[in-house]
Amino acid sequence: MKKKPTIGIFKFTGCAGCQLELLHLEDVFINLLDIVDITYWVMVKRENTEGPWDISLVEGGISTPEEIEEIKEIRKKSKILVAFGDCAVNGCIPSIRNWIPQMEAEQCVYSDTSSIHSTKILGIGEYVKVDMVLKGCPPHRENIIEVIKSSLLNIRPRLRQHPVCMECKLKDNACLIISKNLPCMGPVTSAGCGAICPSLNRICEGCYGPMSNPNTSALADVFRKMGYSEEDIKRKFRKYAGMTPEFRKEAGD
Amino acid sequence: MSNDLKPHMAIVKDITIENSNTKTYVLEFADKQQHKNFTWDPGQFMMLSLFGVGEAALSISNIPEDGLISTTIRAVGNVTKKIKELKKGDTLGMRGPYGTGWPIKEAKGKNILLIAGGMGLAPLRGVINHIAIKRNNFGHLEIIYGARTPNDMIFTNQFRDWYQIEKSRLDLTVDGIPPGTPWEGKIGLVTSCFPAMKTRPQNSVALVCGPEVMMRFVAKCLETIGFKENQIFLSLERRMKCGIGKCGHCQLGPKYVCKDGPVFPYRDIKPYINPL
Amino acid sequence: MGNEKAFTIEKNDFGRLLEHLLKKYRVFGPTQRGLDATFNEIKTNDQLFLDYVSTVLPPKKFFHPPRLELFSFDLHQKHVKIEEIKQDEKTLLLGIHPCDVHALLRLDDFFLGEFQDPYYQNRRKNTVLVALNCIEPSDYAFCNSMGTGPFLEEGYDLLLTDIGTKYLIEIGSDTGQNILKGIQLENATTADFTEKNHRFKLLEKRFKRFINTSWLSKIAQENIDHEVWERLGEQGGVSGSLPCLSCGQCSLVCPTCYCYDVYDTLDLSLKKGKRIRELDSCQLLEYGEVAQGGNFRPNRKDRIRHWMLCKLGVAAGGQQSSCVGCGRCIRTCPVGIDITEVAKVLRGE
Amino acid sequence: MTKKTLTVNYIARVEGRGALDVTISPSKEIEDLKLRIYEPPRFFEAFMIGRRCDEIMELASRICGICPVAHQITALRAIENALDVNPSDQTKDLRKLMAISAHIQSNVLSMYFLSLPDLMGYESSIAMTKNHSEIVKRGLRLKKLGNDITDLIGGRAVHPVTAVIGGFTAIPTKEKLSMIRERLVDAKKDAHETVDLFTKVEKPLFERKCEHIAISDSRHYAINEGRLRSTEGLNIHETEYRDYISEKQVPYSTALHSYVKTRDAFMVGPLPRLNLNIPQMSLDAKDAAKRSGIKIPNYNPFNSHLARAIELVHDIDESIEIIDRLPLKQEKREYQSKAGFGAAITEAPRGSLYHSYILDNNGIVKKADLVPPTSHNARNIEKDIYKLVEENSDLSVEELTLKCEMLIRAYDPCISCSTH
Ligand SMILES: Cc1cc2nc3c(=O)[nH]c(=O)nc-3n(C[C@H](O)[C@H](O)[C@H](O)COP(=O)(O)OP(=O)(O)OC[C@H]3O[C@@H](n4cnc5c(N)ncnc54)[C@H](O)[C@@H]3O)c2cc1C
Ligand code: SF4
Ligand code: SF4
Ligand code: SF4
Repeated sequence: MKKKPTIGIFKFTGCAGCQLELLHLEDVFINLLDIVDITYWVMVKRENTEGPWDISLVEGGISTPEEIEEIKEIRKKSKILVAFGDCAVNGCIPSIRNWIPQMEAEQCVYSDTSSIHSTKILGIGEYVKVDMVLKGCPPHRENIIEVIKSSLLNIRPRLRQHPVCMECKLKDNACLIISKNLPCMGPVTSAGCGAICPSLNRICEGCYGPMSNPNTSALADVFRKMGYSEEDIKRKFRKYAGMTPEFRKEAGD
Repeated sequence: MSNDLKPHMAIVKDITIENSNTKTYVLEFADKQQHKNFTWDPGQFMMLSLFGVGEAALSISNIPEDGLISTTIRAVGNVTKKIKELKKGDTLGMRGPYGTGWPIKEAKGKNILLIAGGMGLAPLRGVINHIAIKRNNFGHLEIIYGARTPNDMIFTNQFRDWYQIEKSRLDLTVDGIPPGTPWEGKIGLVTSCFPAMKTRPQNSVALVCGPEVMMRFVAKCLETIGFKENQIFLSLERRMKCGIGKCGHCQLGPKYVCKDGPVFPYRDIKPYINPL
Repeated sequence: MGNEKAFTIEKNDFGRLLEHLLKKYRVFGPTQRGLDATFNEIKTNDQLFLDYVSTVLPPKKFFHPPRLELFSFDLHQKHVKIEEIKQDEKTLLLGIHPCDVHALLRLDDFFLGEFQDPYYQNRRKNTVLVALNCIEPSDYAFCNSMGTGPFLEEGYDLLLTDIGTKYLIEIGSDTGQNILKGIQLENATTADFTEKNHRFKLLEKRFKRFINTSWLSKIAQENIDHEVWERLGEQGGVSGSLPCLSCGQCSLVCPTCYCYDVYDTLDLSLKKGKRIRELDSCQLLEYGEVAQGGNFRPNRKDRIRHWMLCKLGVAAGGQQSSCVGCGRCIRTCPVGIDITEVAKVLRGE
Repeated sequence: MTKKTLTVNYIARVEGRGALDVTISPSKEIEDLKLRIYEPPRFFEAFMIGRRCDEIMELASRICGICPVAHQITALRAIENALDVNPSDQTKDLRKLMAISAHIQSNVLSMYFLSLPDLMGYESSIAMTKNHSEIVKRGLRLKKLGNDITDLIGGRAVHPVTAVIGGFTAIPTKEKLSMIRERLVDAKKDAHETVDLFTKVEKPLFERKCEHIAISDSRHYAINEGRLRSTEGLNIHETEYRDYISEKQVPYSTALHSYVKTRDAFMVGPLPRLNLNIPQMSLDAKDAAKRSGIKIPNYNPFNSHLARAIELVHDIDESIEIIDRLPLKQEKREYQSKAGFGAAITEAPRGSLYHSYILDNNGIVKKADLVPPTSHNARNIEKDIYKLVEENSDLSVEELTLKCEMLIRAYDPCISCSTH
């Protein structure tokens, strides 16, 4: 029998939600095992190999010196390295703390900070080359499958780079900005989620990070017109992807 | 009713390596009858499918007289890189031919100036082959071909035949030479071949294909030396999704590259390729 | 008018007509959703929302679906098995407004001209159109300027007009005639038609938006270097709008925008899959991408210009404007870009 | 005998990154024992400061991908308490249904995919698919049911989106809920089989009496609301939490250790819930408990699995009950920002979860205080291991290591939560 491609699944600083999303592939999980061999996944397996891996899915951001070394090791042993979810892509929600002096953050939680040595939290791309990017908090199952399939076929995955508004309209939703005067982040946020939030009457919060070439300043102006304060606007851009160059201007320094 | 979007199966009959990234594939419809009824004009293109990967527009690079269909493909993205992995006997999906070919009828009795850049020679090869077998129908033939480096040229093993075409001239140039590459031709952009060019505007047509910047440049130069807008023909490229004027991706002002082109008289598209 | 047979039905008796239609067709019509209306399947009379102003997505979603499976393929054998995915269900679209009927006529020209699109054609052939004249123009519409509304002259199988307590029902085709077989209806009177004409006159005065179409496409074509595009794309905006977000909404809600993307999907066996087409938008960066990182419309300005020009009749859609004046793009634009205002600027008004 | 050291550098089949180090002297004395949680902290309590109260549910969700629902509901309730918002019965019911669905998902994950391989002698559930595909499929089926309910109410299973201050942005349709109801009815069989499976599999004999804590309510099986009670007589309102429970930092762990102020470490989770709240369970669940022969109160942490299985039966029953009484009305949500303090305790799948917030006049968070179940349990796990190692010091290093790991997994610690 032909050897199946190997997959490694790794966790850095994050919430394990992306790994869970992978486990939530219940319907096809067993079919997935037919085509790949998961050889490293500590959350699910007790016996894990030391690699190398054809595909490595890395969840979580990098927030300690040890993690920097580890991600470099994994890079060396991986053919295709996937930044699996927003934390790995750009630090996600935990990156909000990058705007607080590290010491202040530590003292907020620990009385003795001498044993804590966290750094700013950044995406893995800050330290190693990333081959594919699975945006989202968490990435949609369909996108995870798409990335695994295209890695196996050695083609570029079809991942949406256009705004959430596209998927929102494909679902026949009335725009929340114009019909309810709500501060939706859809027009600057990458699609891929299936416009879950606006379809459920909730504004897009931006959990897939920036779309390709977003016009963030125009959207910030839309929010200003609605009466949102500069602080509110900063908070909106400084959430899932405040560290990205696209959102950085509106996220503030 | 027939479904133009549904590909037909075709078989790879032969493969020639052109350069490190480009191969020419000889294709035949699996359905022999279909193949028999199939014909095209040089300059037209096909939509080739690798199922599960996608579809791409590719010019036919030979003439119907050859019997089988040739297409010369550079591996640049999903579909084309996967096509590169195909072997003789493999199958792919194919539909077409689409678009307008080169204006061979109008060119009858005229001098022909072919200017190609890089892969742009692929859709023009059919024209050269056609002239070669119908030599008396045309006036002087001049081919100016430029590529980034000698290693990026295609059809190099046919240059010798082309040199031998009567009343013709072949001029080759490259932008640069990587160390250690043998090269005896010119160095410089295609326009650097213009001073030595023999073709005069009178009773001539210029057929141009290459990267869009190069074509824009060439067309301007040709105009300055007296070619009229309707004597210059360009073959354009867009990322087509349907090939039949529906998906919109190849819109160029009021034109569709796929059905009104890809070959256009310069006159028709001049305002739009600068760029719109 | 009046020479063909026409009927009326009391509004509170409309359920009877609907039941009659439901016997033969799956019926789709406007339903209320939040503040807006959308076309959905109708099973009972109370789901119908005939007094709607406009819908989010136009009826093109039934003919040129936002996401459509073209065919499936099976790669187990070298000779790939391809199977077309067909949809032959008989359906009836109830309550479609004049502008949207006109949009379908434009799409007909496009999809049924050279290279007929079998998917569109099939759906069009199997769908009966029961149109409904508008009772009130939307704040955003300018169909009157475009000659596509508020009342309809052509393109319908049946046409309803609200004339107070009743609907006037006019027949526009043999299909329309046949549909009404077997249901008892009042014959329309001259007074009913007088009422219709009266209402039309009142309506015409209530439009808030206008566009001067004379020579518009020519003017637009001559203004491809106008500074308005820079303002729309990057800085400033036009008549109180902000610059475009490239959100793509305007083209998805436009009843005549047809551009699509095509891609393949495979299941996890990597042996079976489908080819999908999905509505695309020229407002997106990805739309103009070609091999090797090239892009024909890298700037927002290029893209919004392309879209506007297409709507104003300069792009490949044809020399005639492909806009039917439904106003959806204006209503949905988060930054308030208004094609009628852009037209004014181009005219130098 | 020589010195024994047990080392697990990266504990498998638990969420997050933790290690275990135990050193046993030749005289069988435990010289050192550390559950070393080295997962880097994310400092939620720091960066929540300065955020709007209506964002907190969304941020809190990201503390944990396994129990986002618990964090969302706890955060929402704490904020609502601060703002004096009292959501409708329908909202409370929908929230409970959502919380239960997350319990189903998480408990099934813990039982079938994280712990069962130990009990059946496999390295993972993936390895089990070959010989026990029926069991694995049953696990997947049950887990999917939980997920699908969360998905239906919340929009997606991981980090759902619809729950907001005062209610939901959208509620599910009757049709969809009745489809779920049918599946719930069918799933009862799977649930009972789960109880039987975890009755049958051999669990280590072990017992350590310690304080068991859970929220409790005399009217129903408490998940989202109740008083915090314990087997040692604790009985407090959620606002009093900090008067009784405190946390300590230990130098080798990024997770803080909780303890009852005047007493000691304690346990939270399914077993304490069973011990304290079995009277409020459904009849069927009580029957299942009886059938399994589990003795209540029970102080064998390895029985947590069985407790989860019994809870599963109850969860399904209560879900059906809730679906049957949901009016599915569209409701208005309104609230005013104001300054205040709000606290809430809920039962996350792994046990009691505490959130509290102080808001300023504009509804901006001034202080956040979060204590997840795994912080509550951290010290207790160590104490259990201590006793387990003491009692089994004759075993080989491998066997003893596995036993310790099994014990840790019985708690199903959620390390990311604990180091939030
Ligand atoms: C009429 C016509 C005739 C043609 N004739 C020929 C011919 O004879 N020979 C020939 O070789 N070519 C020809 N072409 C060009 C050919 O169609 C394209 O090279 C082909 O479509 C590329 O398809 P692909 O699937 O391989 O690439 P794709 O995978 O579709 O890549 C296309 C584009 O996608 C985008 N892309 C690429 N990589 C990434 C990435 N990592 N992330 C995001 N986006 C990315 C880029 O814009 C890329 O260039 C012709 C084109 C036309 C229109
Ligand atoms: S609701 Fe949000 S995502 Fe949807 S169209 Fe409006 S701005 Fe875009
Ligand atoms: S361009 Fe705007 S107004 Fe015109 S048809 Fe399209 S959506 Fe309607
Ligand atoms: S709807 Fe408005 S903002 Fe969005 S792409 Fe269209 S013009 Fe631009």
